[in-house]
Amino acid sequence: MLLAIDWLFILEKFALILIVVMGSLVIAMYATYAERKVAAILQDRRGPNRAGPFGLLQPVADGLKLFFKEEIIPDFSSKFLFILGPALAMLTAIMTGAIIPWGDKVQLFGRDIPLQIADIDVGVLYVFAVVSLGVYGIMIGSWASNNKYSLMGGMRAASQIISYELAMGITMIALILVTGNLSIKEMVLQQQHGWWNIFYQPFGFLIFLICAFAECNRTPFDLAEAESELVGGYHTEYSSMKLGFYLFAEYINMFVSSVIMSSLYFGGYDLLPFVDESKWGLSANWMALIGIAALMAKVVFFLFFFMWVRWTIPRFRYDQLMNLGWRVLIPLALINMLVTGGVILYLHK
Amino acid sequence: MQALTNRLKQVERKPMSLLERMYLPAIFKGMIITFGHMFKKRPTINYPEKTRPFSPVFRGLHILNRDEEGRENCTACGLCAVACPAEAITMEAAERKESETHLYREEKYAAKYEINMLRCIFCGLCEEACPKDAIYLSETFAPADYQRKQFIYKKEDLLIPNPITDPEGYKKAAGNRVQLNANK
Amino acid sequence: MLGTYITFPELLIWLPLIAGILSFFIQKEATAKNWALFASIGTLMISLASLMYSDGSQKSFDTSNVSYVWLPSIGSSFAVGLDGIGRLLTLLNAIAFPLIFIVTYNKQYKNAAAFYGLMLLSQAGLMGVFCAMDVLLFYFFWELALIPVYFLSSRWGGEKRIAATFKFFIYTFAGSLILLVGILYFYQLTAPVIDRAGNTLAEHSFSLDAFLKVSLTGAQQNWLFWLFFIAFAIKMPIFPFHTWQPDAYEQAPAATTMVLSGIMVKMGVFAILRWLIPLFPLAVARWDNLVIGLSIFGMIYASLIAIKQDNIKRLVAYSSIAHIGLMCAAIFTRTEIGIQGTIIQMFSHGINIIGLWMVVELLEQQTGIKKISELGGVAQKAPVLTILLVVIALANIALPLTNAFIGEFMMFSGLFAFNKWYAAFAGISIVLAAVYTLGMIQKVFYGPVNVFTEKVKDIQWSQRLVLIIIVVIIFMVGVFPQPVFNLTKQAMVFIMTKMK
Amino acid sequence: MGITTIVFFILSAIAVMSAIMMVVSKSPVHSVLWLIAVFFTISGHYILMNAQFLAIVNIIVYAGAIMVLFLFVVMLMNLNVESEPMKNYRIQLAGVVAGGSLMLVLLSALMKTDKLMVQLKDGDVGLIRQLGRVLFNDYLIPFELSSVLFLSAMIGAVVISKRDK
Amino acid sequence: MNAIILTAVWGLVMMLGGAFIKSKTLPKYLAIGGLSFVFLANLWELYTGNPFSLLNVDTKEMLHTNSFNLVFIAIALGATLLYFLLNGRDVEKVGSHVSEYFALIFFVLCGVALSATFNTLLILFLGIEIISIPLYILTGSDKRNLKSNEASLKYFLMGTFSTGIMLMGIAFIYGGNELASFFINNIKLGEGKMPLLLTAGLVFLMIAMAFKVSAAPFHFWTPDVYDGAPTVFTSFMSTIVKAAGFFAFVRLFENAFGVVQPQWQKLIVIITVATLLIGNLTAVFQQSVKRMLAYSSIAQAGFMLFAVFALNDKAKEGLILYSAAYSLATIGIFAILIRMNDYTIDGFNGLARQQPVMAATATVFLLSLTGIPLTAGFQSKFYMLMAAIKNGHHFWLVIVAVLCAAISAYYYFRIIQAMYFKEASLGADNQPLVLATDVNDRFRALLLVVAALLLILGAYPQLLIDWLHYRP
Amino acid sequence: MDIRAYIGLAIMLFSIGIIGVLIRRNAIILFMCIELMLNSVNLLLVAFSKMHANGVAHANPSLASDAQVFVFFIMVVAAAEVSVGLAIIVMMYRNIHSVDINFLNRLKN
Repeated sequence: MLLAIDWLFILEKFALILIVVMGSLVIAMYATYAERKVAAILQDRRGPNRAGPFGLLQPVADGLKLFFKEEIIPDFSSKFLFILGPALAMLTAIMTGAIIPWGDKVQLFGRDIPLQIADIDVGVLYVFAVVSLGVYGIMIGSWASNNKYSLMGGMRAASQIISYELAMGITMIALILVTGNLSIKEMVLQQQHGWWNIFYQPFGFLIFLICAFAECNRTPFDLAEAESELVGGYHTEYSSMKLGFYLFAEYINMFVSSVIMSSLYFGGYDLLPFVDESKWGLSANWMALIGIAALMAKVVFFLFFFMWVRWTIPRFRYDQLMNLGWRVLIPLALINMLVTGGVILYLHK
Repeated sequence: MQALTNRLKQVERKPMSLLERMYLPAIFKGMIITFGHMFKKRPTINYPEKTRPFSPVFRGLHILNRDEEGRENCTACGLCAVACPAEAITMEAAERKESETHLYREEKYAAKYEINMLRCIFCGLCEEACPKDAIYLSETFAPADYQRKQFIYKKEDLLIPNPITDPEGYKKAAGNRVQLNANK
Repeated sequence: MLGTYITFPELLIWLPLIAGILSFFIQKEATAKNWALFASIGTLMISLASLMYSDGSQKSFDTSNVSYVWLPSIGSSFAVGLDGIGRLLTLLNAIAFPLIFIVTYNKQYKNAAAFYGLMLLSQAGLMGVFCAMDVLLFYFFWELALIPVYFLSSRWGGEKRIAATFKFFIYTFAGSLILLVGILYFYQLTAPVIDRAGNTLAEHSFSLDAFLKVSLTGAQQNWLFWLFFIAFAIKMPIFPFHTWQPDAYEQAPAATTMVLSGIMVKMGVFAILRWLIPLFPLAVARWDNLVIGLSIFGMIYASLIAIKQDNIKRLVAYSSIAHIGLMCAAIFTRTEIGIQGTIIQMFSHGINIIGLWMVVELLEQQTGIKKISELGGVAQKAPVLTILLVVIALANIALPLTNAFIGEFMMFSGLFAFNKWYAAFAGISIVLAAVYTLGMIQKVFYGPVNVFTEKVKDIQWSQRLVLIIIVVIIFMVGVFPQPVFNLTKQAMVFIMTKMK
Repeated sequence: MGITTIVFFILSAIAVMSAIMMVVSKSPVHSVLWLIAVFFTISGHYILMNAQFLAIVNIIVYAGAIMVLFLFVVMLMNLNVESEPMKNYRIQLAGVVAGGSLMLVLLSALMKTDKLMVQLKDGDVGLIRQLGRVLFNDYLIPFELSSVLFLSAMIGAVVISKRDK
Repeated sequence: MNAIILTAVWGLVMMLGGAFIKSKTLPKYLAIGGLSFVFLANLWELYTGNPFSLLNVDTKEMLHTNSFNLVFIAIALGATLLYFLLNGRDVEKVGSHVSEYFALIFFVLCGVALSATFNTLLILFLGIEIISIPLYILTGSDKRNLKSNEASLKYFLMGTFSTGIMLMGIAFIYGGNELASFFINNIKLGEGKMPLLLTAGLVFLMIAMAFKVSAAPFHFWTPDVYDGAPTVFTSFMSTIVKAAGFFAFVRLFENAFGVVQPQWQKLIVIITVATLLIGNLTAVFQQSVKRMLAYSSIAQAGFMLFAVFALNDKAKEGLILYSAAYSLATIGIFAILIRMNDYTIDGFNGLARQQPVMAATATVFLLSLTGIPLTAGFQSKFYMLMAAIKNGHHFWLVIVAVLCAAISAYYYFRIIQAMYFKEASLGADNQPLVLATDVNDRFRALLLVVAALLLILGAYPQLLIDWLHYRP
Repeated sequence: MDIRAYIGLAIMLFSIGIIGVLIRRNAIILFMCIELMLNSVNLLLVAFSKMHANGVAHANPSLASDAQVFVFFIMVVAAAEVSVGLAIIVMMYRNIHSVDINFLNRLKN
């Protein structure tokens, strides 16, 4: 039985996992660079430009710096949890990549290799599951720091993420009503030659976008690390690579949510709406490349958008944050869901 | 109360309309503004490579001047210390020996001359007070340091390079202003 | 005539019941008193009328004159009827209440309306017990008679009334619940109720007929007997279950004590006759020795205690235990003469003991004293009372010519026929009764007058009238008991056939 | 010993161990984390049985929502090791013995049941399409009723946690 | 169906009302109005045999209505209506969320209706939870009171614990059921000997239900919870909800395991005897009336367990009667208790003098609880005993039960004694203490209505029982 | 897999939950132990569902799905219970600053 396993399949998946993980890491690294660069540009500055040409090696330098910094673990804290926190944050950030269709498929060595690690039929739920786990990293880390500011940051993060997950889930239900299934791959395939879901669900997308900001702890929802109130929030006590993990996790989350938004609402690896690219007569590998490029273009746009918003909108106050989540977004999402359901019911009749 | 200036602007505190409360237009406006900044000319320069010129009245780090022969101008009269509002300057005078005439211009000289750069406010009063053109505020910054005591600049730190042995260094340290003052 | 629309047993139950309920709404004390008296006299009239209309030709024990559907799904109906024993006891009941009301007419009660209301309710309950021809109905009235008495005693009784009455209540309540269990078990064995069309209305029936038709095995009878008997024994009370009685009698208000001892204890005896013997003849035969032994032991025990009593009320109470014990023993002899004696003695004892209590009450009203040792010389102050008392007391110890003599004589005959030794032991109690009764009379009524009895006056005409009525009844039954025998003959026959 | 059997036993061992650790951990936060570990192993079991939907929902609901709330409360109250002083050992022992004997009794009794096989990996019983169909056709009434349950829980949480004015 | 849907909807209305209504008294009238409507709707369903056509949904046989459970629901709704009328004002005093309290009570009623009509174990589970969750909250609604907090927490922990046990039982039953079904009348019990899994499931379910109805030895949470909860909610919890638990208990064990009753009857006997003895004996020693009533509710549960023990027609009729009699009497006595200034037995001293109507009606309620004839309490106990005897096994159980009933007379009558035969203690100004506050004529009239209902049912229980056999 | 393995595992987890309820006195941990019990039930139900899917419900998979839907409802209820339960615990904590259930018993006396 052990021998009956398709080893090539395992190998292929391993390679894919490796690529996805490394890719995410690299993209996250460069997202930090991009963040600073975009911030600089938006603020009429120059941004990092010392390490390497245009400062391109800056992330590497940052990484090295973090690696070589002194490890500080506060007294009277649980050492294990203190380390577990950032590890979990990183882990959950990376895990989401598993169900994302990065492209259609490539043909290598005579095998059709789908560019998706696992196509499970509850893909959207999987995303939710992993996202909801992400909060553990922050909570555990913040508690293990044995520091009031950290703890408050952690609590804020937890309540914020739980609150916004609700609205996100409800919008997602509206989307599922439209698409009729929960597999992300299926969703992407449905959008392939026709309408992207954004045209069906513009309003839902807006809510989803806002929630995605909140889920990633990005400004204007970065209450958890509000330096003006909480020093550094949940990572006040962290230094060296553990801090690096937290920061990395944030950028990976950003990347992943960009990918998901692209996949769910913007056709994933579909280049253009209303265009049947397969008629172009290109080979599968080319199509896959174009697809990946298209996806990446969308992702880059979203990443840029994330940064753009960050440097435009000021941070919320905590009560405003909760008000927005509970009193505005959830009702709106509910209305959106009801309207969607009603329209679908009407159309199907 | 009568406004002292007419710059006071009356703010209207009326409740926001629905459109305003939705914030989205405002956010959109803000986004446009930030986006617009991408295409603006950047006011920053690549500093170490490029520098901006100092203002002609810039007051930088102190230097103790020498005359053309490389002798110290300072005669330890103490006027600078008296003039210093931050009381940053201390000195000890000594009498010039015969053998030291090539070192000190006057018969009395400062054996010890210290400026506490942590106290100095770079007002330039010492420069004003000096009758011997001995002390000048140059165009350089006080460099950063790790220890407080390093900020107490000794005479050796303040003295300008000797124009005879090191004319290049003298010129650089003196800058425009010392020259100007020296020619006075 | 009257019976076509509403029958006597119904009247006997509803009249006091409705009068009692209405009495609660009366505001003035005097009105309440008169209302109660009026109602009870009305009841008496009906009772007498029922006697007049009875032609003595009731066919059997289970004459149910009337039966209304009550709880069809469990086969219970509002079935009431009057047989000989029932007539006798309803008569006793009907006579007793007006007499009690008259004797205690002068007494002031807080919240008199409630007092008289409850009294009338308890009368209704008692009437129901004597008339019920449906087991469930019987149980209902059994409890209905108890509850008003509980309130009466607890509210208007003596100092320790609450505890004493509560003891009484718990005893009888527990007993009646056990009875209920027995009834229910029995009920499961009865035949279904079937209407004329042949539909089964209920799986079983609570009617007395249905109960009588069930043939029980010996084992079933044995323990059902105990379930029933304990309840009755507590009510009577006989020996091991009697401990509530002296306290309750002592603490209850006089009127209630009269009801309790005069009528309520008859419920137990009546129930044995009406229910226990016909339903469980085998078990009665089996346990006769035990019950008679207990009863006789109780008689002697109670008599001995009575001798030692200083409290006049407790003395009368213990004497009542002794008499009831004799009745119980006589029933269990299963001889015709013994049972006949019991029936007549139920009536006689009711009259006698009420009379005794009245005298005690009249004494206490005047002196405020219950202790025998503190009284004395009343005869000088109140000769009429004394004479009447002596007659009643002699009747109580069953002197010939008095009513109790007939009953006791017959009972002793029965007992003698059953077992001479029992009769001999029971005979001791007669002697003892004479000892304590006469001792009491001597101490209270004769001897020197003391500070407490100085102001005693003789009784008023109304009280005199009452006592005289009682004395008349005593002699009437004592001399001419035949009407009573006639009245109860059919019932006797029935019981005896069942016993065979 | 197929690979699924091995996975089953590994998951079971982790589950039981984590459950024990959850009970014996002094610090409530550790307890919470161990319980989360149990939930993950149980989700693993679901995946092993191809109950994908429940596996994911288990993580979303239990690990993602319920335990976050627990952790939240534990952290907010700042409960730590000291908050639960040692209990009477005898009572603890009694508890363990009682629970243990319950376990032994049940195990010994129920291990005698027939050997029936559980379908692993395949079968679409646990897939969302099948479950959705069942849930919204046959179980519509309970589904609606559960909304009543949620409403009451929601009101309750508000009633209890809102401070009186 | 009417009752289930309408209570849920009206609960929602009350909840939304809470958001918009600022008045403190309006919710009460809203609740009374709504409940009256639900009550009438339920009667309509009982009368015609069908729910309103709008509410006539296909339940896939998961809910089963017949006249039996409709009568029960009618009793529950009617008793709640009386409860609202009697205690509406007291609900307002508990806290600031008046409308929410009413909403929660409506949801409880929805759960009650569910647990009366369930046909699958799933609905049973949901019904019990829909009952429990609002109750946890109502128990803890007196937020500042530590006793209330404690009661709430205790109730909650015990409730969820028993839910866990119940679920384990359900799981075992599903596993052991060869028909792979949760429907209670679709369980294959096996030939002769039950499968082990089913046996285990049965025992677990029985324990869980015993927890829910607070039968000994799983009763220990009850006194504290009933004592700690705000009195006005204790009144509700200990009556309608408890009766619903028993109804579910009977329905479950009759339909699912009625065939194999001899195999589990011994367990019920043990539980019943323990419940009766513990409930009655501990109630005797209580000084607080509220706590005494809590223990007495355990004792009454012992009697209600007879329905499970007997499982025959009479038991069902008895259960209906018991629900009505017990609910009415307890609601009445609690309504009086709430108005009392002192909850100890001595606090009732001399009540008859000050509040004759209250005392008289309280007497009727207590007599009914004791089971004195001519009250509904007697009829219900009577039916239960009849059912148990009809069952034919374990006759001694009946004897134990009646002896316990006699014990119960002891503690119920203590209150009657206090009210009628004792004098109120004197206050500082040498005047008798004021025993009860906030008693008005409307309240008195309602008490009289409740007492009259008890007496009518006691004299003529057929009024209720005939409905059980009613066929539209 | 043999169903007995699942029964065994579920019973072990269930019993550990019960033991936890018996020996711990921190209300939150008690509550967690109860959640563990519920989870063991869930696991068992899913296992039974797959067992039936292999057996009686082979022809009609929706019979086997019943159990999984049931598990879904258990999760729903558990979520509702947690919201209420934690609210109660927090309320208690606000008042006595402890979640020790024994503390409550001490209050009574």
